[in-house]
Amino acid sequence: MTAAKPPDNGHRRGVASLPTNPRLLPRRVSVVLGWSTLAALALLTLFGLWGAPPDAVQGDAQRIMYLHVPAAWLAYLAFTVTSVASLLYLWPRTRSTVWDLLAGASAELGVVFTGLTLLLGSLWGRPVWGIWWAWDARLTTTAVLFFLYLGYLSLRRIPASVETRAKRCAIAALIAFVDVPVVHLSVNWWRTLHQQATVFNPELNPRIHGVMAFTLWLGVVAFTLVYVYLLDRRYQLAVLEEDLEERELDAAIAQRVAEAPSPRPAGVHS
Amino acid sequence: MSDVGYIAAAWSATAAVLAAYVVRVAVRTRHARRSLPDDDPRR
Amino acid sequence: MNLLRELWVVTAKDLRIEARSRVTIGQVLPFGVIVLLLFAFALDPDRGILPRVAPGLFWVAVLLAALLAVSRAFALEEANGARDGLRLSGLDTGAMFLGKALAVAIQLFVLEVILGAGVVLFYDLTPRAAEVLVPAALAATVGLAAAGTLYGVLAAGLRVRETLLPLLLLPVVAPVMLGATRAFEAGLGLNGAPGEAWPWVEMLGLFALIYTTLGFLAFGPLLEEA
Amino acid sequence: MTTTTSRKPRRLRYGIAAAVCVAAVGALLVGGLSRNLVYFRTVSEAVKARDSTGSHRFRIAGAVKPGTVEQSSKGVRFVLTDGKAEAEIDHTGDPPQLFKDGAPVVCEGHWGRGLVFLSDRIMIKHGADYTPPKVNLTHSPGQTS
Repeated sequence: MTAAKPPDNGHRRGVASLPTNPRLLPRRVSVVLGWSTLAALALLTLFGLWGAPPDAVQGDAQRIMYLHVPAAWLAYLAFTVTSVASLLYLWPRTRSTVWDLLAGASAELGVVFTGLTLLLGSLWGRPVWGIWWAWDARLTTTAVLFFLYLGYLSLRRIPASVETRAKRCAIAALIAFVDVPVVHLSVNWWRTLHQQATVFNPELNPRIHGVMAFTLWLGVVAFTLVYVYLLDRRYQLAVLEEDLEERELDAAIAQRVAEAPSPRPAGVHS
Repeated sequence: MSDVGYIAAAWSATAAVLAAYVVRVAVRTRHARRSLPDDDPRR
Repeated sequence: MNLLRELWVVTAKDLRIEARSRVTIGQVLPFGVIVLLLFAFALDPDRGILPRVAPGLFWVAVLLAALLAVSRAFALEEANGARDGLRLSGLDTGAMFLGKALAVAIQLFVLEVILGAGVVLFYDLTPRAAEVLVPAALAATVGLAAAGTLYGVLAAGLRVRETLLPLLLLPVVAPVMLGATRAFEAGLGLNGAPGEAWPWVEMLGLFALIYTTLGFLAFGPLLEEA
Repeated sequence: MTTTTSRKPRRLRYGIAAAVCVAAVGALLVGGLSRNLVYFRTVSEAVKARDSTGSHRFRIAGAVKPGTVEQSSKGVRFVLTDGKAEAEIDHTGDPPQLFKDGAPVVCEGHWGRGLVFLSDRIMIKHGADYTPPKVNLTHSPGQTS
């Protein structure tokens, strides 16, 4: 072992443990996906604003549903992926940096879209219910979900050894996920101002008219594409930044080693 | 505000959030790529 | 049985440290009382509102004090490598979790009794229906202590612990706040009859059970590599 | 920490703990959770609990009885019904734009004299059914898609 090589004691990941290919999808697929996402969103706008008829009771304001419901779906999807990735990280046989970074990337998307869901819901609630916000079970649990994963994202940014951070984050993500089914089922368990699920209701019988149902499904498909595209981009960024950080650390350690009078560095790692 | 106003606000909010997120990720990715050495396979 | 003995070793250790340092009694308790006073300052001109919202204010004060108590419970392990000592003690990690949570719960319960007296005094509230309030407070305390200890070890040893812990813990214990406040409102006859408190007590008990179990499981992995 | 001797009991422990969690969540769902955390009371519940409620604030939900809406000096007055019981609502302020005969509403406020509910906020509570205006009502929306 040469003095220039930092001791590998598991506190650092090392560039070598990072995936060589920072992309989840091949470059070409990602480009095609990006354009299809845009097209799907444009089609959704077309159908959402003009194609679908206004609702008999709620009128035009109901069109916000075509964004609100898909955004909520995306948030559920993102947190589910985070939990699966966290579980795979914690399971010793599948432990890999990939899962940790994927969980983080997905959780960030989840937080962004939970926030968007709350915002869109508020914009829907004002004309339809008459209020911006109600402290009913669905809204409250969704707000709690937002803050749970906001906490998770701060936990990801803490200065600590990489292994410790990844493990703690994975456990935190799994604990936070408990709230996701609570959010979805809250409208069935409790009497809320928020309406019950239209499509994924307990009877599995969508109570929605043809073109409106089509537009809603279009929204779900479009937002799923948004999710896959953004997850690929965000994951790539996570790998690159992790790589950069490791290299900067390596450089700093090498510099310290060069400065040190003794060939064996002591306490270069935290 | 009329229904149209709320719908316009909802659509532009969604567009703004998506665009801002894409741009932020793209800018950071570009920055990270530039800072990595040429021989890095991930570049 | 072994588990219980190990549990008590940890609890006794934490309580002994508290008895000698008096941080909870000397610092956390005055903090809680000040919070109660601040609420009174803010709401006093509005006569009659204080007794009505007293349960919510009481539990907010308890929650803020609990944050400090949990922070303190893990600050104990920071100095002089105490955590390594705990880790190498050979005690069962599940017992360690239960022990630390029990120590926090005992301290919190003492705090609640004193703050409760403060509420009665400052907010002009008549205590009644103790047979509802005590179980509700116990269940809420155990839930707070279990969730607090779980997130305490999650944030332990990190440089940003003080700021991270509230962000992680507050959303998690929001249901405890809600349940305990509603149970107290019903118990005190502010909103409904005392009997209406029982479903809330049930919910608080289940919350406590879930977080005790989660902490029991996760404490080992969280402590081992920290 | 984990010695080979403690492996086995630990796995058992994980199993038991997981079972406890599942049982607790199950009890939460099946048990009394639906009894509390109600955002509103129905008209019949509110009328039944009229005496014990006093002047505490709560929310009451029902449908606006058609033909009962009248303007008052402060806002609107109407009769709220859930098919079994009725209450008179005296609302202060402007009702929301979707307020009309037969609309499902949630009112926030407290009891006044007798069965008059003094409301200061009206919210419209919608169902989860979405239909365009022209679909005839003999045709259940559930069958259309």
